[in-house]
Amino acid sequence: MVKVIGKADVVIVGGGAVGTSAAYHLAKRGKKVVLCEMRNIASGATGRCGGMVVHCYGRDVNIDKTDYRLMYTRANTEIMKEYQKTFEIDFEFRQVGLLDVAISDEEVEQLKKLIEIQRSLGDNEIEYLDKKDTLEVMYNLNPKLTFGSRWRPSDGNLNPFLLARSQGREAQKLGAKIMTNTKVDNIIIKNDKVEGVKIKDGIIEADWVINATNGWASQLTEGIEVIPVRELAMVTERLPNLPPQPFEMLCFGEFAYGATQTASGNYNLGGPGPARPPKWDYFDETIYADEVIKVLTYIGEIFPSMRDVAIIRSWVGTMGFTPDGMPSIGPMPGVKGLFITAGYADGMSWAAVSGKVASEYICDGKTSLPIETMNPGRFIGKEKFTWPQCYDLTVCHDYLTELIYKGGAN
Amino acid sequence: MFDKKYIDKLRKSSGWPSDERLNQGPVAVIECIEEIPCNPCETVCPKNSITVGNPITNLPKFHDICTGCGKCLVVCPGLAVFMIDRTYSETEASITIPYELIPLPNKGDIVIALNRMGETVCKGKVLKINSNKNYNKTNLVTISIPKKYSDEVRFFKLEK
Amino acid sequence: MEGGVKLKTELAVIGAGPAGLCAAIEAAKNGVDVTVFDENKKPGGQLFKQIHRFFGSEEHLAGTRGFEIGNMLLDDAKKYGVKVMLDNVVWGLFPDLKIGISDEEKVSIVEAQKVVVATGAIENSLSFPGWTLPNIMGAGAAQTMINVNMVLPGKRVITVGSGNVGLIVSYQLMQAGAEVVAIVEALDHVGGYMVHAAKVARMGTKILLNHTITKALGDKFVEKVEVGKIDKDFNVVKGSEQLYDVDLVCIAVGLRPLSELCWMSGMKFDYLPEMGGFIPVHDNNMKSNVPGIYIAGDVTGIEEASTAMEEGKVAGIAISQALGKIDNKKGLILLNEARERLGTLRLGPFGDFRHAAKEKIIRKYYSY
Amino acid sequence: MRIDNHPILGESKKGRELKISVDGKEVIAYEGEMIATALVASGLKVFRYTSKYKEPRGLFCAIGRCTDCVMEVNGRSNVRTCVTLVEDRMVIKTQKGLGEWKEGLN
Repeated sequence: MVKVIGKADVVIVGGGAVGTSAAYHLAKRGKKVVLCEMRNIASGATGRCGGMVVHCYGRDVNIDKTDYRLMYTRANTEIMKEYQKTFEIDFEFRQVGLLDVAISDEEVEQLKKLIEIQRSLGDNEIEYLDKKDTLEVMYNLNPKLTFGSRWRPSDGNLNPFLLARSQGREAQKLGAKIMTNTKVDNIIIKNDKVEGVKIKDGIIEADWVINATNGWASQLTEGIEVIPVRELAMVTERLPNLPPQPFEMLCFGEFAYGATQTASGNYNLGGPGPARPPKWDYFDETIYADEVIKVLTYIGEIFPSMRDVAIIRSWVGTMGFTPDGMPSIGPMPGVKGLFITAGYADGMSWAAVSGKVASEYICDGKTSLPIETMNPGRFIGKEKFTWPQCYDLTVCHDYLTELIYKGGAN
Repeated sequence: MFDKKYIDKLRKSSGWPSDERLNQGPVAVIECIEEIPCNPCETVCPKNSITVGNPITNLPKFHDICTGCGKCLVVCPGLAVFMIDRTYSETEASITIPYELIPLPNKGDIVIALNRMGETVCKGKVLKINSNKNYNKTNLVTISIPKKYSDEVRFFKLEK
Repeated sequence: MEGGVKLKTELAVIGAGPAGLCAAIEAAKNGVDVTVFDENKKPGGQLFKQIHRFFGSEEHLAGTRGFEIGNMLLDDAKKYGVKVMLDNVVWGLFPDLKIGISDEEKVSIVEAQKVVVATGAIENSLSFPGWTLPNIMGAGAAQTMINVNMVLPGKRVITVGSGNVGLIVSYQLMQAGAEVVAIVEALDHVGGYMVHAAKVARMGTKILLNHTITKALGDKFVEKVEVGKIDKDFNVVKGSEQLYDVDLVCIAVGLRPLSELCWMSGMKFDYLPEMGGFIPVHDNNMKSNVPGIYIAGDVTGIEEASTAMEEGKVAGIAISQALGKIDNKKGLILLNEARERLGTLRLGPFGDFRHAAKEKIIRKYYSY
Repeated sequence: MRIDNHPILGESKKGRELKISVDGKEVIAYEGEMIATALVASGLKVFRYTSKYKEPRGLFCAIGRCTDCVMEVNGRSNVRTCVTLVEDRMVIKTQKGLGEWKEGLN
């Protein structure tokens, strides 16, 4: 019989920004919390992302997505501002604005229409910048690739390592126990009720288990359809006073290349590696040579002045995609005591608020913000999709390649 | 560190010539008492007066058939071999030191003779400087010192 | 360019130091098409700052000065047609044996059938109050400045650490015209060979055992250093502190492997503090656990240039065999000779622990 | 301070004499040597100041790994002077924090 080695009110699986946020908020509410992380704090998506804080991600045009997303991301920013007043570790959160750049006239029209819709849906902060103004904000963009942009001043970036570590530190101060290098083999469920988690040394009993493992979430909980999506990221040497706005270049409506300068001066660049359908839907953190060269080439095109900048590290990050692009936050239908908080493609804009919502649900049985739209079971029974529909990445490469190499831009 | 006790240990070590040979004329004195994998002194000696054998971490064994040619002084990576001639004169001995500094002294210079701790022992006179090309920049400088210091003096410095 | 494969070669060697050059030469002797990549302007790695004579036996070129051995290797490399690509930074080693390199302008990929990683090591630093002041530098750095660049960073020196690097660099600083006031050693015995300690002691350098630097002082660069006696628990004995006027401090407290490419290619490691920390494991042909990738020299355990050369030869011979350039019988003879030479360098009180550590590395290799 | 004559290495073979400017001061350098070599020869020890605490830093590893010797060279910051060859009329500045990056801001 496997021995029980611990008892907690809540066991959180996953030590990223989302997991440590839940640990902090639950510990603040007096719950006995144990967090299990199979590697180190922030070694999954959190430690591999660009640290961008975006309020309205991508190009959502429908009502339930735009104002719903804004409700959460604005709350997230407020919570992080509260953090900054009391947290011991500064996680370098800076609201320096975000550019979403259009790289063709056709895309400018699409972007203008999008801005109009989004403003009508309550996103009153965004505005359209023409080519001149865009280059004013970020002067090392390639003028030949810049046609206009959507500008949102309240977006920004932060240091994802420090966010996870500072939330974890504050949780520990309130009594939470953080166990790194502790892999959760499975969540123990007996007749539809959570009993705890199985780790190498035994069982940790708990009334509640939170699955905060993003890219790995579907491996622990069936049916939530969170897909790990590979993303190549790299960081440059520390550069002086370049425009610090995080930047995102959306190619033809698809997510493509992002860059942001961290508080310490390194430029964090990234983009999806060349679309390799078979590799998209399983967990692969290896870097491939041609992938690095391709992303380097594109970034060299988008930022000509970056061409002689030294890249000091590159790695593969993982985003969690869901078929409708919204994260899954909420209780798992049909199982008592299992809470899901995964499927983040822009986790830094959700981590703080997701922890608060999780703690509200577990302590009060209801949440201050509506969570129905993000019901983790919303894909059960739907036909199995093979490709993240809202992000068709193959288009992005062919488009940019064709633009760059067939004379679109030198 | 290189005190009296250390000198006694050297005297008893296999690299040290017998007193009898020491009193016959110039002879190589090996001060190497650690098992280091190294045997160029054995390889270079024309008279097989130094044997290390197998394995090459054996301490060098000195056989009194040394003719004082000085080849081992030059090749030793540790510069741990000196040439001592207790018969140089009635009152003096001579010591040849592997010397890899510039400026080189001049023949006839008076120098300050130092012991293994770099402490002044006595005055010395430069007798000979051998900067043979195939010594590959390890010069052999011979100085004369009072006979009683021949086991102590191992270096010198130029008078300012 | 589309994943610009710039160059195809049978054997790619990363690092043109003693290990890399020997691997390249050994393989080229057997007809392997070899290309060596090195990020520096000159090949030779640590050899060209080592102006002292090497230990070992005749077959290890004992008694010859390091930089002379460097020149011999470069001549052999040319003689056997080894291509040495200088100013080529290897920024990536991928599991599929693709190598990312960048020269002055371009970034490109090399495809190789076999790879040798011989990237060497970097010096450890030591923290004490004021340790970041300018002119507190690695002993190897000072050695590079005096013996390769022929400039003297300081005239009055204190060296921290009495291993062979600390002792030899102190001697060479005095050859370059500086005065090494003292060598500070935390342990109760000299770490390196006593013959090296003897060289500097008789020149007047004090060797202070059971001592350490308690702090370095100076406004813009190091001007004074306070040295204190320490007890067996490394606590400073109150009142034992002494001030020294110095303008250069050399830190010689060991090195650690430059193993970024090993991590990146997916090699397995073992933790061996006596060999410099995290060490990529290999078998007795110097093959790592990643198929086709071999490792040699300080990257797989801090030793000396002579062992690095022999490990390089083992790798070069094993690769010639694996590529079918020599039959197994001849390969085995050559391998055993090279392993024999390697073994003799790891004997005695200074070698036994390294021999044992290497055994552990090979056992760990087979445990994966 | 240059080592013109060395007991083992003999005379130092110098390339063509070049002139570089270091914080506005003219410094002699020789073709084929690294920037750091010319600077150490001229007695310079402080290569940069750190961004946060403005502390002075200088050469540490001399093999291009630790980046403590980075300076602004011809308007480009973060240049590792210990592994970068000298060129005639190079303009070198002690780097303050991350330095400025003139030509990068096209």
